[in-house]
Amino acid sequence: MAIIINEDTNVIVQGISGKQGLFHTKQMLAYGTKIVAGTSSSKAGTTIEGVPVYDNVQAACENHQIDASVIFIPAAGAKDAALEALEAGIKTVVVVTEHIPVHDEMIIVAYAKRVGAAVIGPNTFGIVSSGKCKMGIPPNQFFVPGPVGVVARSGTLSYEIVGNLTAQSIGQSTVVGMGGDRVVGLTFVDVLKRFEQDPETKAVVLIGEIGGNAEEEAAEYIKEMTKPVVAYLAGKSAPPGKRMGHAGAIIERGKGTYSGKVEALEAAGAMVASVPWEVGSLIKKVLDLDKQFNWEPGALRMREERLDR
Amino acid sequence: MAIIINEDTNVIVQGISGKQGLFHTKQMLAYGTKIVAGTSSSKAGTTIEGVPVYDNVQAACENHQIDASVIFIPAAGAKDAALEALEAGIKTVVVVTEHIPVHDEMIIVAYAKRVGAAVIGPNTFGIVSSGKCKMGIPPNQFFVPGPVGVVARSGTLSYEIVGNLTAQSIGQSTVVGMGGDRVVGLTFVDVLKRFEQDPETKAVVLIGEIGGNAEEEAAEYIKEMTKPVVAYLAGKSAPPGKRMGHAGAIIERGKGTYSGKVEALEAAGAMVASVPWEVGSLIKKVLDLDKQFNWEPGALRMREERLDR
Amino acid sequence: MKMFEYMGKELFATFGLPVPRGRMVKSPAEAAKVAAEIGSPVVIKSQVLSGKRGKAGGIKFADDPEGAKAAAQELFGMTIQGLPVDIVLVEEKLQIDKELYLSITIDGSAKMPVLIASAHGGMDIEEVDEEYIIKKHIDVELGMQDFIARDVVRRMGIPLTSTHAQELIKVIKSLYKIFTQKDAELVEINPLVLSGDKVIAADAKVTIDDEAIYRQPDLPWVEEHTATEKAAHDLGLSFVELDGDIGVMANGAGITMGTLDTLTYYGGKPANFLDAGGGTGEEGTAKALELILARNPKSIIINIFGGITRCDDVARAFASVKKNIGIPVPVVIRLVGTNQEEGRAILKEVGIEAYDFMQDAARKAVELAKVQ
Amino acid sequence: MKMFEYMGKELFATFGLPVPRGRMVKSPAEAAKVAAEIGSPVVIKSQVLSGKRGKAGGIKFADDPEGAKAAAQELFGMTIQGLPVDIVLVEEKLQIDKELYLSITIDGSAKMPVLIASAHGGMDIEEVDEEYIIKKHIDVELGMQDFIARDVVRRMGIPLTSTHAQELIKVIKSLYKIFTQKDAELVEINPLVLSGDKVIAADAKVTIDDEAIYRQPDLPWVEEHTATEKAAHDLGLSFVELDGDIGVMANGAGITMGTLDTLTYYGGKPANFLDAGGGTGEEGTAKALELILARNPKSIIINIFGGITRCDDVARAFASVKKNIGIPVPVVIRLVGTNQEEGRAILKEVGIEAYDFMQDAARKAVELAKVQ
Repeated sequence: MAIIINEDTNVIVQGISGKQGLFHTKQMLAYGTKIVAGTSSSKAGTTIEGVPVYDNVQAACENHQIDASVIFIPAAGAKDAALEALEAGIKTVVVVTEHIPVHDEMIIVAYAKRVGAAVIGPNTFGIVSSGKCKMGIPPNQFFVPGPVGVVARSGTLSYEIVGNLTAQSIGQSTVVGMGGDRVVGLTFVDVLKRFEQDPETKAVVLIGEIGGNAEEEAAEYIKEMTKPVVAYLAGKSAPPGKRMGHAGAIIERGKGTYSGKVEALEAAGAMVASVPWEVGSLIKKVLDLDKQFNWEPGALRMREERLDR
Repeated sequence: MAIIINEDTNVIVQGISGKQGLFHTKQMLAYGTKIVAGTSSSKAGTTIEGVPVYDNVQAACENHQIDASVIFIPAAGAKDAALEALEAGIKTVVVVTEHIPVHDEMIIVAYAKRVGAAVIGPNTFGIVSSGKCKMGIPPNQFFVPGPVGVVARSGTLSYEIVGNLTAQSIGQSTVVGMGGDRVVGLTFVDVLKRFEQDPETKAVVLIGEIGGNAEEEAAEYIKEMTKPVVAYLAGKSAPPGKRMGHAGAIIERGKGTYSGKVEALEAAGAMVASVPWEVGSLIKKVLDLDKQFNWEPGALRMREERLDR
Repeated sequence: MKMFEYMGKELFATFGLPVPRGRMVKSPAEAAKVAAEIGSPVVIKSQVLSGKRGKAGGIKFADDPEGAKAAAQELFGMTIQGLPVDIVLVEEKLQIDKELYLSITIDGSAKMPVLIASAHGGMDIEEVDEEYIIKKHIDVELGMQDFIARDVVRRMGIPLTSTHAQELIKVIKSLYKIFTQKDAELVEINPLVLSGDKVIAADAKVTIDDEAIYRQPDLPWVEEHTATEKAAHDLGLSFVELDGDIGVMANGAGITMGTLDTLTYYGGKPANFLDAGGGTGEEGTAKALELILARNPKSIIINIFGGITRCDDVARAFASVKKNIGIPVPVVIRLVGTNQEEGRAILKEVGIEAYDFMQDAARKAVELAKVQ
Repeated sequence: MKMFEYMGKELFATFGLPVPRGRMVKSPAEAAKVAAEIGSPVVIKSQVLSGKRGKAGGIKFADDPEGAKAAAQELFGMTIQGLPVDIVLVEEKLQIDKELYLSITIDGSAKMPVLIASAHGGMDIEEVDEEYIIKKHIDVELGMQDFIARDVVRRMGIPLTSTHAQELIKVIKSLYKIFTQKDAELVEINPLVLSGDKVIAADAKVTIDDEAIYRQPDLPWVEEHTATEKAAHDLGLSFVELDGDIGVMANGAGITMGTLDTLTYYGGKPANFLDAGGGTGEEGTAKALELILARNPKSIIINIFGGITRCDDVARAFASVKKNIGIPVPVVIRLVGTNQEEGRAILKEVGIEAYDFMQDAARKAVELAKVQ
């Protein structure tokens, strides 16, 4: 098991012949991803790394069963590419592209909601179901199978933390990058719900950052979760970000600060690491607890003492 | 039982103070419809026939639980009124208004589909669950409770046939007018499915007409139905309607003729009356059959002989 | 409302959709002038609202202004399917490498617009095999996205990397804009011509939704109806002449058709189809009777089942017409529904007993027609 | 990209949204001229991209051209929150009967636009109680329908039958058009003034999505960044100056923040935030180091976890900068991820051993900063 994608997921790469598309197609194939088709109007009819290339998604769908798409199309064409994949009935669409106009992102996300599909990103490193399928751009060597689900807002920081987990022999069920933009498809809550349902996932790592209120919303759901959650929030010592005039202030009303987020998460029963590499040791404790005490739902969040901080 | 609306349905009248809205509000109240609110920006804050009037649907929803809306707003404002009702979460919207631009109708229907609501019409006489609730404009006296579900494209012809049924002591469970326009919400198939599920409905009358392919589509579903269907199609001796250029011809490709429709319906097991008042006698036979032979699904359509034609 | 080809092309041009050089003229002399301006062989096309124009000889070619003048002269004398040629369109004669077909219309059963395309365009598109006809329904909330246009072009067999493909994608997007922004029921280009590197709309068929004309003030007005039909239409009446001898008036298209069917069932022959719609007042009723009487019927049946139409209104209007104008043939009235008692009382005052059932009224009307 | 008030009002005007009469000027003499044209008391507003303008004295009033000139003279000498006043806007002084608030922005957690309105507009909108703030999320597929605008106006307590209501509905619809058609992140009117029968936008705050500027060629360009920030931005770097003594460069906002957190954890003080993003080449790396060195750090940490960024590219760029320009302070490099072996080999050639773990590299960087 894993969430969203697995070893049977048939993947299409939109924009397979571009610089990024080509490089990461090789990397994904090397990781074991089942890439069954790619799109590129200039290379249609050829194969790239053994993958047949089509004019567009529709043409590929006429020849293959496709479950998921990963998009490497430049920003100006990314909305069209995502809508194309969604309209073709593809239910998992990973948009790696960054710098997509936010109005385009709102359109993509609204349409995905309507057709009942999951969009990961935009501006995401992608998703890895460790040892089974990788869609996106993370380096292959750090993702190994195991019991920890990871969901993150930022890319490199996730590699950092996943790398640390792997170095401590803690593998991952699935690692999901939500994407760094203001409007993205799957949110923390969407991903946490899936981890909660996934029998292979025993604990969850949430990697957030200051600004916005995604972590506060996650905290609301974490209250209901039976699985332990360890969080790290970047930006404790970072300069405050820019605000969106009065309107932004009205929407956020005091949310978005480091301390507010930590408070919300801890109140919900999550443990918050103060530096990235502390995540591994917290997870270790959590999983040891599991073995020693025959883990019961909710047990962890009732513990009064904080772990080695 | 009945379909779509019943004695517990809380109704709002949009455009309650206009000439048609006011007249038919009185009629609907007289029939027993539970009208809990109305809208009219000029009469907001007053009551009309004892019904409290609000500025808009949202304001009414702040004060009442509302299940269904019937719209008497003139064509230019009808799209907005329908979207307003749908956005407010009302799941049954009856659009009586005629002369609505077809592009507006497509927008209404698309939005209704998205929010999972049923739109009846536009350009419909409405819907009557006999003895329980009437939404729309049919004359009250002809609709009495009973075992026959009626679904129709045209208004006055439905009163004609329902009046005939009632005169023969055959009551109706629910009578639904789909609306006469090219693009409408609920179709024959949508309504037939509901009748098929409704325990009170023992037989269904389908009132169609030449043009379009709604009857052909209905025939496809009738094949699967367990309840007997009697149809009357207007236009056997009418002049052919106008066609929409080549594009219309390509879409219809031979559909839409009287004989084609009769053929499709008969092949599906429906009985087709050749004049409106024949419907009553066919229904009588069907319901007698039901009593005599302990009605079994599909039994009727296997009968070879045609009834008294 | 159907638009003339030249109007459709003017509309196309305002949306950046390529059309041949040329313009409409109303005299042979003007035709020669336009041909001279164009300076190359021209096509002269009669402007009538009929699809069979080509086969009827309504399209001519000329190599020079003299020839254009002569061709126009011929066309201005013609009548095509009953429609006189008052306007012709003089355009450059295109070099035609290939003819495509493209249209957008409304698919009532899908409840959405449908884009129809074919690489086999030209006069006989209706005869083309299904497999060469591409249909793509357009989600009105999503609209015409690039990928949709691109996929249709691909399915037409045009390489996506070609100039033609780029032009076609633009044409499809413009056509959809016209369709939605101008409240069209139909926008059709047949043929859409590949001419060298270019893609040009060699014809333009545009039909605007009659119900939306009020919000399209920039569009030209085209009167499709005869004076009689227009008078009827303006009063909310839908009127069609038939061959029989029984005048018919009913309220609602369905019941009017049902009335015709019933008359036919009893061996009668309807003289007309007249749907008085919902709520016709005295003026409408008078006009309706005038239209019916103009067909010299032997009897008249008025079949009213009141809903939004109220029986008393109809009765009052009828009684007034009968008193003030007079009706020279026997009239059978069937009147039930909203306010029926009031209506029947009014009719009684002018000596008419209304029927309860359509079949009885129809049988009587047929009898009366036979007696006369 | 934030737009100046006067630009926002020009944009409003092109969408038919009512704004006060007046225009922007660049000298006191021009201010007097505009005041004379207006012919009634005026307001003179400094044009700076800061929200605190009013409280900082950046808005003045005058009764005549002389007064306008004097007021403008004062403003042109001012600096508001570090921003010099180069432009002022001279406008008619409005009769203010009531101040409303209206804005549309993006709610990231709802993933849709949100319309925010209040009958309690004016300077202190952020202090207004939640119950007087109306929020309405807008479905992007449905768009701004009349009923939505009408409901918001109703909830503001404005009678729907009033002229104000009709005007407000138009304002809301226009504002949404600007928001969507101009790729805005924020359109805000505070205050939106009721003045007699009229509704007038007395201020205009418009922010355009930076990622969409490329497709908004008609909008004026406003340079918000300092020359240093702009140079960094053009190379894909995100740079902020801090108070400490350890230079920081990392790839990705999250890991850069994580690096700062780690340095702080070990008792170090970062001198800057520098996110080199994905894939910065030699020029970018050189520029990044230049920016970092300008802060006179005692040590530098470069923390790269390659994904879309490839380690060999970073190493090559760094090695080249080190060779060609030289780096006068100790540098600690952590380098893992895509193509890490190639990257490490390149670093080894210039005498640098890369770290595996961020914490080790950070600890070392803190030590080095203390030693220096």
